[in-house]
Amino acid sequence: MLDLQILLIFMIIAAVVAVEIKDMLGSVVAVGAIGLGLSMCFLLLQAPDLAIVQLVVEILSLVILIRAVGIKNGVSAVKKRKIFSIVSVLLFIGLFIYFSTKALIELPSFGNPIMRVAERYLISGIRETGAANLVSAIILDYRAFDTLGEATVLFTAVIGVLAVIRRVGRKSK
Amino acid sequence: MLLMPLFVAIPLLGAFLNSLLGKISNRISDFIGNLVPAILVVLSFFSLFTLKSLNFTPIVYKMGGWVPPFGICFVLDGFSILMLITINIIALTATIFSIPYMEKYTDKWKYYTLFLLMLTAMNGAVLTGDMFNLFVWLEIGAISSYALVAFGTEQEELEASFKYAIMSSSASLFILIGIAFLYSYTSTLNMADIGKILLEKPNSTLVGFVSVLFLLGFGLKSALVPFHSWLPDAHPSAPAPISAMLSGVLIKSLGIYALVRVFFNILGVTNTLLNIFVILGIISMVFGGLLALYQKDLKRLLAYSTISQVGYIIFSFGLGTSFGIFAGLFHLINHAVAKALLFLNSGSLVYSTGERDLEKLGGLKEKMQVTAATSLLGSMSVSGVPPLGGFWSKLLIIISALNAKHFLGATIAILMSIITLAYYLKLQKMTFFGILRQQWLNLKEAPILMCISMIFLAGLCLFLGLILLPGVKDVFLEPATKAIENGVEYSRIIFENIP
Amino acid sequence: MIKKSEPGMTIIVKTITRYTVALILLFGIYIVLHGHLTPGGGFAGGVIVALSFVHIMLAFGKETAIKKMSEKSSGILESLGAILFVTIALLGLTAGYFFFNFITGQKPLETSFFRLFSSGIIPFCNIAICLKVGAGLFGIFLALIFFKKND
Amino acid sequence: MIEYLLCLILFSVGLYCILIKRNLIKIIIGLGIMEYAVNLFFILLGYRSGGQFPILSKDVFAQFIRPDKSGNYIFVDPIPQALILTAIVIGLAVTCLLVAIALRIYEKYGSYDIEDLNKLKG
Repeated sequence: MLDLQILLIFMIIAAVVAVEIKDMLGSVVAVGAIGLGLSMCFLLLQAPDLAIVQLVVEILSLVILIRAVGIKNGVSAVKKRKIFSIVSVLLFIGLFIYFSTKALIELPSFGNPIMRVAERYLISGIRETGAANLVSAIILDYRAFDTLGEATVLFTAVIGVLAVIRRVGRKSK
Repeated sequence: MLLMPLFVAIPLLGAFLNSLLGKISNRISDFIGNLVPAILVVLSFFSLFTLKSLNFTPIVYKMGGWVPPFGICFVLDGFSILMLITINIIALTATIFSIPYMEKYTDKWKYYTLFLLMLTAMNGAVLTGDMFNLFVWLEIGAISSYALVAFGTEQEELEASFKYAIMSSSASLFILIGIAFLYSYTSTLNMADIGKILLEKPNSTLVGFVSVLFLLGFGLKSALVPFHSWLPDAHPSAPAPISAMLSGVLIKSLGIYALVRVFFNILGVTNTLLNIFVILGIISMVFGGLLALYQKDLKRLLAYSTISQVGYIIFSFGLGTSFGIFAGLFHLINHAVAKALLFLNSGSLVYSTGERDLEKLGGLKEKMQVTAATSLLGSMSVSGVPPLGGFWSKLLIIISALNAKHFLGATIAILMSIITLAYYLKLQKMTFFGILRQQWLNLKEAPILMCISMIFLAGLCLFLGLILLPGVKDVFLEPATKAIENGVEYSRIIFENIP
Repeated sequence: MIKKSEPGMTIIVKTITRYTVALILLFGIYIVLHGHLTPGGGFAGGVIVALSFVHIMLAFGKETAIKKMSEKSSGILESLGAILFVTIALLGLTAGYFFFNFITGQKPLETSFFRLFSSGIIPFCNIAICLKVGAGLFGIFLALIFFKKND
Repeated sequence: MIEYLLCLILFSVGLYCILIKRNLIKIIIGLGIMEYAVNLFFILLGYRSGGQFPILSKDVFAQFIRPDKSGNYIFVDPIPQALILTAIVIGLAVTCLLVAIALRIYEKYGSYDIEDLNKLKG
C-alpha cells in the first residue's frame, strides 16, 4: 500500500521535527500533525471507528498540551548533550529494530492475518449481539469487560488530575 | 462460581460511590474506604474454601457468558487465590491505618477513590485470564499509583511521580508491543489459548523476542535492578499507607505475579530464561542491599531494601525447582507483610515527629512503645531472625539454592541477609534506641487505629512461620506452587475446566 | 494572551460559536446513539460532547461555561455515568454472567437488526459511557485550563 | 513488511526523545509519539488486503443469509480495532495526568528543565 507508506514517512519526518525543534509550540503542533496523520492511516486501514476517536482525542490533547506549553517562553533551553548518552541510546534502538525485524519475518505477511477467533465474530456477530457495527459488538458484548476497565482508566485519570492539581496538599500542622 | 466478578465489581462500585458521596464528609469516605476491603477479605477467604472443596482445580468464569477464546475469562487457581488473600489483607490494614493518618492531607475522598481503584486493578490483574485485560488492569494500577505518589504535591513528590510515570508507561508500551506480536502470531488473546498454540509451534525466535519485551516491561514494574531507579524516589514520597501498598503488594501483584504467570504458564520457561532470572535476582539482591546501607532517610532505606528482597524472590523463582518456587512464594508473602508493617511504622513516626531523617531521631523507645515494638518485629522478620516468618523463607531459599547446585547464589544470599540485618539494626539504633533528644520529650504515641493495624501486621509477621505446618501448607502454598509448576500444562488444565 | 477586558475571544468567534456549539453537541449525541449501527460509539460521542463544552469555554470564558456545567455537576454526572455502567454489568449477573446481554439473551430477534434499540445492553452502555467520558474530560479540562498560579 | 518497519522507526523516534531530551514537555511528546506508533502497529497487524471495514449494512446482510454464510465479502480483523480504542483512551489519560504533574512542577520550579530538578537521586 504505497499511500500508507508515504503517510508513514510523513509521520516519521513530523516526529523528528517534533523532537528536534527548539520552539515548544512548534513541536506541539508537529505532534498534532502526527496525530492527524495517524487518523488518516486508520481510515486507509479500514478502521473508521478508530479514525473518529483518534481525531477527537487528538484535538483534546492538543488543546491541553498548548495550555501546558503556554505562549510566553516557548524556547527550550539547549544544553550540551553528552555524546555518550546519544550513542548508547542509538545502539539500544538499533538492537531493538534488528531483533524486531528477525521476529517480524515470522509473523504472517502484511495484509493476510490469521483470523481464527475474528472469523467467528464476523460471521455470527450480528446474530448473537444484534449490533451491525461489529467493532462495537466486540467492545460492548464479547469483550465488554475491557470497556469496563477502559471506563475505569478514564475515571482514574480524572480523579488523579483533580488530586494532583489541588491547591494545598498537606494541612499546615 | 458466582462470586469471582465481585472481586472487581465491589471495589469499583465503592470507588464510584466514594467519588459521589465522599465529598460530603470524611466520615462517609472513611466508612466506604474501609468497608470494601473488609468485604473483599471475607470474599477471598470464602473463595479459598470453595476452591479447597474442589481440591484446587482452577475455576474458569466466562465473562458475559462467552466461551473463553471468544470472550474474556477469569481464572481462579492456587496462585491467584494466594495473591488475592495477601492483597486484600494488607489493603484492609492500610485503610485502617489511613483513617487518622490521612487527616493531615486535604481531600480525603480523592485518596480513598484512588486507593479503591488501585485495589480493583490488583484484584483484576491477579484474576484475569486474558492478555489484553491484564494490560488494561496494569494501566489502571499504574495510573492510580502515579496520582497517589504525587498526593502530597510537594516538590520531590511531583518529580518522583513524574519520573515513575514516564518509566512505567514506557514499560507498559513495551508490554503492549509484546501482546501485539503474540496476537498476530497466535490470533487469540486468551492466555490458555496462546499457550496451546505456542506449544504447537515450538522454538520460534518470535517467542524469544516477545520474552525479552515482557522481561523489560514486567521487570521495570517489579523494580529489578537495571530498571529500578524509579522506586527509591517514588515509594518514600508517597503517603505511608500508599508506600506500604506499593512496596508490599503492588510491585508483587502487577510485577512479579504477571512476570511469573506469563513466563511459567504461557511462554514456557527455557534454561536461558531461568538463568536470566537468577542473574537479575542476584544483582538486585546485592545492589539493593549495598545501597540501603548508606541511606540517611528512613523511607529511602526501606525502598532500597524492597529492591533487595525482590531480588531474593526472583532468584528463588529462577532456580526452577518446585522447592525454589515454594520458597519464593513464601518469601513473597513474608516480605509483603513485613515491608507493609515497616512502612506503616515510618508513617506513624512521620505522623508524630514529622521527621524522616535518621540523624534527627533517637531514643523514641520510651515515648512510642507500640511503634518501637512492631518496628523491631518487622525489621527482624525481613532480615531473617529465627522465630519470625522471614527467617524460614530465607532459610528455604538458601536450601533450595543448595539443592539446585547454585552455590554462588546461596553464598551471596547468606552474605546479603547479613548485610540486611546490618542496615536494619542501624535503623533500629538510630530511631528507637540511644538518647532521647529534647524536642521529642513531649512526644505522644500514634493514634489508636494506627496502633491496631500495626499490631495486627506484627502478629501476622510472628505467626507466618506456622504456615509451614503440614496442614496449613497444603491450603496456602502447595496449590500455588503446583499452579506455577504446571508450567505450560496451564492451557490444557484450563480448557478441561471450562463450564 | 487573552486581553483581560472581557472574557473569551473576539466577537466574531462568539457569534460563530453560538451556532456551531448546538451542532457539535447534536453530532456527538448522534454518534453515541447510533454507536452500534454506524462507526463511533460511547467514547467518540462522549469526547465530542466534552469538546462542545470546551468550545463554549474557549470562546466565552470560564463563567458562561460554568453556568452550563459547573465543576460539581460534572463530577456528579461522571460518577453517575460510571455507576450506571457498573449496574448494567451487575444486572447481567441476574441472568447468569457478569456482562451478560440480559435484554436479548444472546439471541436478538431478526426483525430488529438495523433498528435503534436492536442489540440489548449496547445502546444503554453507550449512553452510560458517553455520560462518563463527556463529564470526566470536561472536568479534566476545567482543572487544567484554569489552573492559576498562586504567586 | 515495510509498513511494520516504518512503524517501529516511529516508535524509536519517540523512545529516543524520552531518553535524550531534558524538557518535561518534550518527554510527554515523546511518550505520545510512542503511543501513536504502538496503536498503529497493532492495526497494521490486523489489516486484510482488499478487506472492508467490519460494519454490516442491509444489503451486505442480505448476502449473509445465503447458505455459504459470508457471501464474497472479506472483512478487516475487528479485534485489534476494539483493543486500540482502549489503548487510545489510555494514552489520553496518561497524557492528561503527565501534563497536570508537569504544570505543578512548572509552578514550583518556574522551568520545565530536568537539570533544575536536581533533588532526584535515583
